[in-house]
Amino acid sequence: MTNTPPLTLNVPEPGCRPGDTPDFSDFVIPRAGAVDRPPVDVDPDDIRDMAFSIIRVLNKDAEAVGPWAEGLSQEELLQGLRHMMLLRAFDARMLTAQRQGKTSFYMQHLGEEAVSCAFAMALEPGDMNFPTYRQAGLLIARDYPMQTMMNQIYSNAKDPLHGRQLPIMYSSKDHGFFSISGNLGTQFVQAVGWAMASAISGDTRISAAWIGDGSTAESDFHSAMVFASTYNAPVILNIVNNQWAISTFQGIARGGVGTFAARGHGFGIASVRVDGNDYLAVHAVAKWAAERARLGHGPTLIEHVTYRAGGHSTSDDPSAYRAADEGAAWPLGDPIDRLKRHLIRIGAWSEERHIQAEAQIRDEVVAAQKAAEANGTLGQGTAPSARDMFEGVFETMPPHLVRQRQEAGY
Amino acid sequence: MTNTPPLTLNVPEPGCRPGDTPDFSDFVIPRAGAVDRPPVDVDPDDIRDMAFSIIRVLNKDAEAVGPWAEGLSQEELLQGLRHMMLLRAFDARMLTAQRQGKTSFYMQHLGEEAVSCAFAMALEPGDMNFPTYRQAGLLIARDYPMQTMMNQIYSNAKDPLHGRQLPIMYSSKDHGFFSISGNLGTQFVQAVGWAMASAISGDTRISAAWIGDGSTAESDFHSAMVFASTYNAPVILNIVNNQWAISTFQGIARGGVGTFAARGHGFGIASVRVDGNDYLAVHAVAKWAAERARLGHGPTLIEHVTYRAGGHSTSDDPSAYRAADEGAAWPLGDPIDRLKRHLIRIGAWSEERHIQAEAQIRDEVVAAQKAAEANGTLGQGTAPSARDMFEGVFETMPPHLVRQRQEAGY
Amino acid sequence: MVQMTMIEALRDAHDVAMANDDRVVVYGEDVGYFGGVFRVTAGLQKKYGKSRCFDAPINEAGIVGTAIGMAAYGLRPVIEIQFADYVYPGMDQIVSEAARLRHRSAGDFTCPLVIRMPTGGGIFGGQTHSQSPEAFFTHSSGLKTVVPSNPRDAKGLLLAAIADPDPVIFLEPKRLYNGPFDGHHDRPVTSWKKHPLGDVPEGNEIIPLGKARITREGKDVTVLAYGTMVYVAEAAAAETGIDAEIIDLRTLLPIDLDTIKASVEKTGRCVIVHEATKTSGFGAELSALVQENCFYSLEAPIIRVTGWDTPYPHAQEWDYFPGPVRVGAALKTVMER
Amino acid sequence: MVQMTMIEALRDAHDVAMANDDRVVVYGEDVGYFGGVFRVTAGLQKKYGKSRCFDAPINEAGIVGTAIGMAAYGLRPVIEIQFADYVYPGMDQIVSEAARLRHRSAGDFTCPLVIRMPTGGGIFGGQTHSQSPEAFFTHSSGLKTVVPSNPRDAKGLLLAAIADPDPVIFLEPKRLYNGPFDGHHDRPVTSWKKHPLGDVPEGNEIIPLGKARITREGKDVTVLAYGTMVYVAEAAAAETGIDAEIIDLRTLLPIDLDTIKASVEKTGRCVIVHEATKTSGFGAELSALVQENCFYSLEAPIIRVTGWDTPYPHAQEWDYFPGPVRVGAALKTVMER
Ligand SMILES: Cc1ncc(C[n+]2csc(CCOP(=O)(O)OP(=O)(O)O)c2C)c(N)n1
Ligand SMILES: Cc1ncc(C[n+]2csc(CCOP(=O)(O)OP(=O)(O)O)c2C)c(N)n1
Ligand SMILES: [Mg+2]
Ligand SMILES: [Mg+2]
Repeated sequence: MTNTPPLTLNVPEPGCRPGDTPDFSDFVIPRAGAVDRPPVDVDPDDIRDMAFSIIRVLNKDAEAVGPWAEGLSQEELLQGLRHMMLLRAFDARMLTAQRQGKTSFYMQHLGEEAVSCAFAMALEPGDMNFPTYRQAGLLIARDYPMQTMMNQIYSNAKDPLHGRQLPIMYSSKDHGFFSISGNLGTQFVQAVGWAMASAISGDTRISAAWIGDGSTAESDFHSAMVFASTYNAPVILNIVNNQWAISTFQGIARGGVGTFAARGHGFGIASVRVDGNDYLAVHAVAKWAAERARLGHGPTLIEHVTYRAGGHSTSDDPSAYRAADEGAAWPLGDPIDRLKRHLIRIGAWSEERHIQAEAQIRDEVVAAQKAAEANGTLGQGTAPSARDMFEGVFETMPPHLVRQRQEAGY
Repeated sequence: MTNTPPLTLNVPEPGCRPGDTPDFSDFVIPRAGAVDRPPVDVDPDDIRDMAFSIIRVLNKDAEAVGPWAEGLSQEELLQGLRHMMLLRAFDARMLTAQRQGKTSFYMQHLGEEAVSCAFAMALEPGDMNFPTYRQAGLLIARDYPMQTMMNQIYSNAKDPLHGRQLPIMYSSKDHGFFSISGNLGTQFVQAVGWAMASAISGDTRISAAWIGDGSTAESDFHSAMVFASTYNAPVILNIVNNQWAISTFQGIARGGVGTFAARGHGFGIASVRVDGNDYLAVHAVAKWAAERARLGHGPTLIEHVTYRAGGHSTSDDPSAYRAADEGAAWPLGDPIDRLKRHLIRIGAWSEERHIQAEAQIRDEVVAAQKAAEANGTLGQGTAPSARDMFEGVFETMPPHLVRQRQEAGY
Repeated sequence: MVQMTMIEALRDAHDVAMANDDRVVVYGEDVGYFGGVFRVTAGLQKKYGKSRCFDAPINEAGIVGTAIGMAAYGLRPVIEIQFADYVYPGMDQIVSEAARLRHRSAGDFTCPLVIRMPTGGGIFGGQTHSQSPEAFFTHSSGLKTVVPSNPRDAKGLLLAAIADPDPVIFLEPKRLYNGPFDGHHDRPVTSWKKHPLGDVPEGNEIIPLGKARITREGKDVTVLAYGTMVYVAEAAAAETGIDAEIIDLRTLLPIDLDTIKASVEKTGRCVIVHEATKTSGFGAELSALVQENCFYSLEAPIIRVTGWDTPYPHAQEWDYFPGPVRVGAALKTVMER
Repeated sequence: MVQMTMIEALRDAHDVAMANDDRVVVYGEDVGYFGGVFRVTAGLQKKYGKSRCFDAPINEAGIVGTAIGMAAYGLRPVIEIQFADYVYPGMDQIVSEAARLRHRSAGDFTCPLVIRMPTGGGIFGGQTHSQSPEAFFTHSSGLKTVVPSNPRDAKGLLLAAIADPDPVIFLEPKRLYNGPFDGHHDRPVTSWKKHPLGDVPEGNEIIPLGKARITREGKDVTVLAYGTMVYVAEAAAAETGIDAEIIDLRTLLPIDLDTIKASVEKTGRCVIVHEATKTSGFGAELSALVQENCFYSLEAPIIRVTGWDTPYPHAQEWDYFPGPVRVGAALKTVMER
């Protein structure tokens, strides 16, 4: 082995950069209906292949097919469509509001609306999500008031978080939505702890952890897997693989393995992939995983395969690192469009009603926005008090903070 | 799902606790020679089964059999036996020395000698190990002077680490042995960085990372896997599964997965298990992994299946948490005994020569010990200077440390 | 009252808290079956079952992270980091999450959590079994930091920490586990079993956080100390004959500024002692506080006696450790100025 | 000399170091193809190739841990933590490993490593894009900690950090990236392109670590500041008319005590300003040092003006930020005493 050639560093590259023609031909997409639906007490070792396939329900013709197509009424589907449309309209307004200087920052969900909207409907009241910044659908679908979300985004006088947090870092225990952290990955293992606590307490509630593709590289991902696996915690471990982490494509986080879902195999955790742009598929898989957790069969790792169609945040310009038309070439389509076509296909919806609904939803969002703006926007109008910055660091303010508050003049 | 039974927390338990009769009947041991030897450029996905089997060479009758039995001359095997015997004798003396108060602390290798001794012989000079505290065989087999090891253990005036480190936390760059850290897991990812550096530099040297079964739970294990996989680093990732982490059995770290080696599957890393008490098997697998790394085929994860026959350290009493005769029931036997029987079987060794060798090795160790003790033992005789504590924090001592050293009176 | 070592007092606090409150759960590395490498949790698994006291994987971030989730759920986890030296992998969960959860969610979620860890040196543990990382915690808004110095305080303060609605870092000076070590490493240490502070009240008797204790009244100089250094300071005072007023801070944050101020205003002099590395150690904060609050009373510069700015060495342990000789010298210096 | 923003100056330092020394490798999250979220490393991958400048997985522990391995190998890694707020997952590798490798191996292995991170607030970044964690590093023996305040220093100090044989924490006040922000957030900021300190020497001109710079001579009071606070202090001095001597520390550890001492001995008064949380912040160490070394020169208590002991808030950013009004008030107070 003395005359071996020099070693070289492998640095993974995405298929396509600005100027290139997007090409997803390597991306293997099983046809809708192709993946089996095992019983919820299946041995994780017996479904290893599911980590390399994709559960899909809606086919090209917008029909719901296969073993995962079941359970949702027309009414529920219409509701799902409405949730996704609300989220998209909400995002659009808030992006504009940010550009208008009404707040400092915003993060949108464009293209990923199905993931959080469908998932939300698969949990029971009392269950707890530990979301990242890109699951506001969990709130929208649970009827959390949009106006309150906007109050938070505007850091205005009615902001439930008193202006303390960056926009979109919502928190609502009552809606099963854990306080969002700006530090990636931390919540993934906290969700496992919450689930362990439920098991310790002989409760029936479960939790859901959320993480992005890029953030699976964080160490807390490992901590979550180790603890979930060891204590068989009643938790759903969601990876939202939207292909990008700011400017970094998923290959940098995923390394040499085929899929993120395969990470579960090293822990004996049931691991599946789902078409994240297919509302029906996400909902069905989430239901299945929730049932597993609730019946004591332990954690499920779900990789939601989707695409971040917009910029990472309002601070980001994706044209600097990916082809402008990559989103258009994304083979799993748009989640709203797909559900809409399905509803039309089954006779529950029409283009006209869709256009009407769009207008009506826009009005709802605008009304919420007006109401929120009446409470102020960032730095304009009434604002959370500086005094409030000192509150709530501890339940009871200790003397040194009282002194500091006084020194600050409040 | 509203009427589900209460959840419960699963807390894994070892098969056997003090008072129980050890029972390893669940532990599946493939016969020697049963596992294939794939080419070094094999696709990791094609050898997933190897993470659930165990590569073994020495069979019950002490014959070397199967595709992994090759390459080592009689001379090399005799040398291997000698290294393991040296390590065992060294441990015995140092345990006693610690009990006699000549040092503060010691950690032994009993039952695990083959792992580090055989591995050391599979690397080339210039390669770098990032060991834990239980791989002193890497030094012994590379002819690092025992007396120098003892000087370190005694923190005496000739201690190459100037008394700064806890006993056994050796460091020898020249012997491919990275400075041991007391913090578990940290070195696992550092080894990946060293291997990346070699690849960046167009070098041909590789590195080897080491971690215990319990410590695979640490987050740095994940970091190492992510980076090794992403950059296809020329590194061998060794897990020494000696069944115990202080008082905690391997199930607490491993959770619901069958083996630690399976952790590699989530990263597309070639992952194998080896009989850690079989000198020939460890050596063959290490050679194979080293060749893979050096030829640019990337990382290999090796789970060395062995048993910690002694206490965790001199501060530990295993009888408090495991059956006293568990070690005796361990089905993979004793590494020295197995190699000895093999050598006798092939006519290269005899009981008499073994007894002679034992005596001679004991003498060598005693001689080294005498020489080391002439330099002092902890707190007795000449000792590293207090002045030296201030040296080497930085290459050049900054003013604040000069002031402190003066204040300290040196 | 029962005579206990510090280990026993800590165990008793766990026992009382677990008996009184089902929400208290205890875990950490080797904490369950075996009862912890220092045996603080011995017997608890047997008594309260495996889902209230259990072994954890070796992953400090995971131990803290899961405990935050449990606390948010409504439990009251008490977790052990095997040595304070091993807390750094859990630092992000502590600093970015536990410390800020209540504030960032405006009380929607809270984090009543106790993180116990043996701290300090003097046991020839080398650089990874000897550290005193308290300054990292006192710099993180949202944490309380407690360091008991005797069995009675250990029990009462741990009960207070468990009852506290916010995260508490509970640092246990391991050199005090068995007796009041005063830095004279060549002399035997009295056992707590023969010491008045080893006399521990039974039941749920809390010692409130944020209150210092004057262990020795004096008029010449105020010594601010905590943990092991309390006994070192007492030895130094006795040996130099300087009439030092020794304050055992007990809680570093929130700090008991009133007690400190009253004392320094009386004595006009101040010596601060801790085992941690000097630069940016908690002594710096104490020094700043004293000079901000007692400037006009100070008759001499405040002196810090601390560990040096080096890793904690193995062989040179007693050169590193701020023992009675160094503290005594500081007392003399401060009196001479 | 070329007129540069701080971003450009930092980029130029990378460029010079990479051109001169093959061992310099640069990586971090979004650092490769895109060139970093603040664009400091833009263009380097194109110029030096993918194995010398590349994107890293989002794992700060892994970024630091691999860099330690590379440094031990013999390379000179310069890594970026995207925001200083995200350094905590890498804390164990920094504190327990990078900082101690040389000492614990008695020089057998060393760790020449630069960890860059944008620090400080003032950009409405909320609690996770605003922190100033310097005190954590100054408390860890074995690390040097640097905070430049202008393009010229940024380049010269970064070159010195890269050439340094030991690990250096390099904190970049992100509010200064484009111009000397003085805390008057309602006024436009001059660009570095029109500022004398934006005039940056070409090539490999090093500014040695450990040397402070007096940015304004004065006789009334010494102001110790670094990063953004240098300009806040300058504004406060100008606005109050108090003849402050302003010291830009530049390197926090090793600290330039001589310059501090000479100044405080001259002025007899001292105000310390930093953006980090007060308790156990680096200001505490500065205060302790000043009172230890200049006690008999001090005519008034040292005042610390700092961020409050709360998480960094979003909406109340300017109430948290120690701006010119608060610093000015402290200058007046210290002069009145
Ligand atoms: C600990 C930590 N490191 C880095 C960052 C900066 N950061 C914010 S979002 C992001 C990318 C995350 O990508 P991914 O996990 O794929 O989520 P996505 O944005 O695609 O939903 C990075 C690097 C952070 N917030 N926290
Ligand atoms: C970060 C950290 N956490 C905890 C410890 C304490 N500790 C030392 S050894 C050990 C057990 C390690 O077990 P394993 O990895 O199986 O290695 P083995 O001792 O069996 O070789 C523990 C918990 C440590 N040294 N570092
Ligand atoms: Mg993503
Ligand atoms: Mg082990």
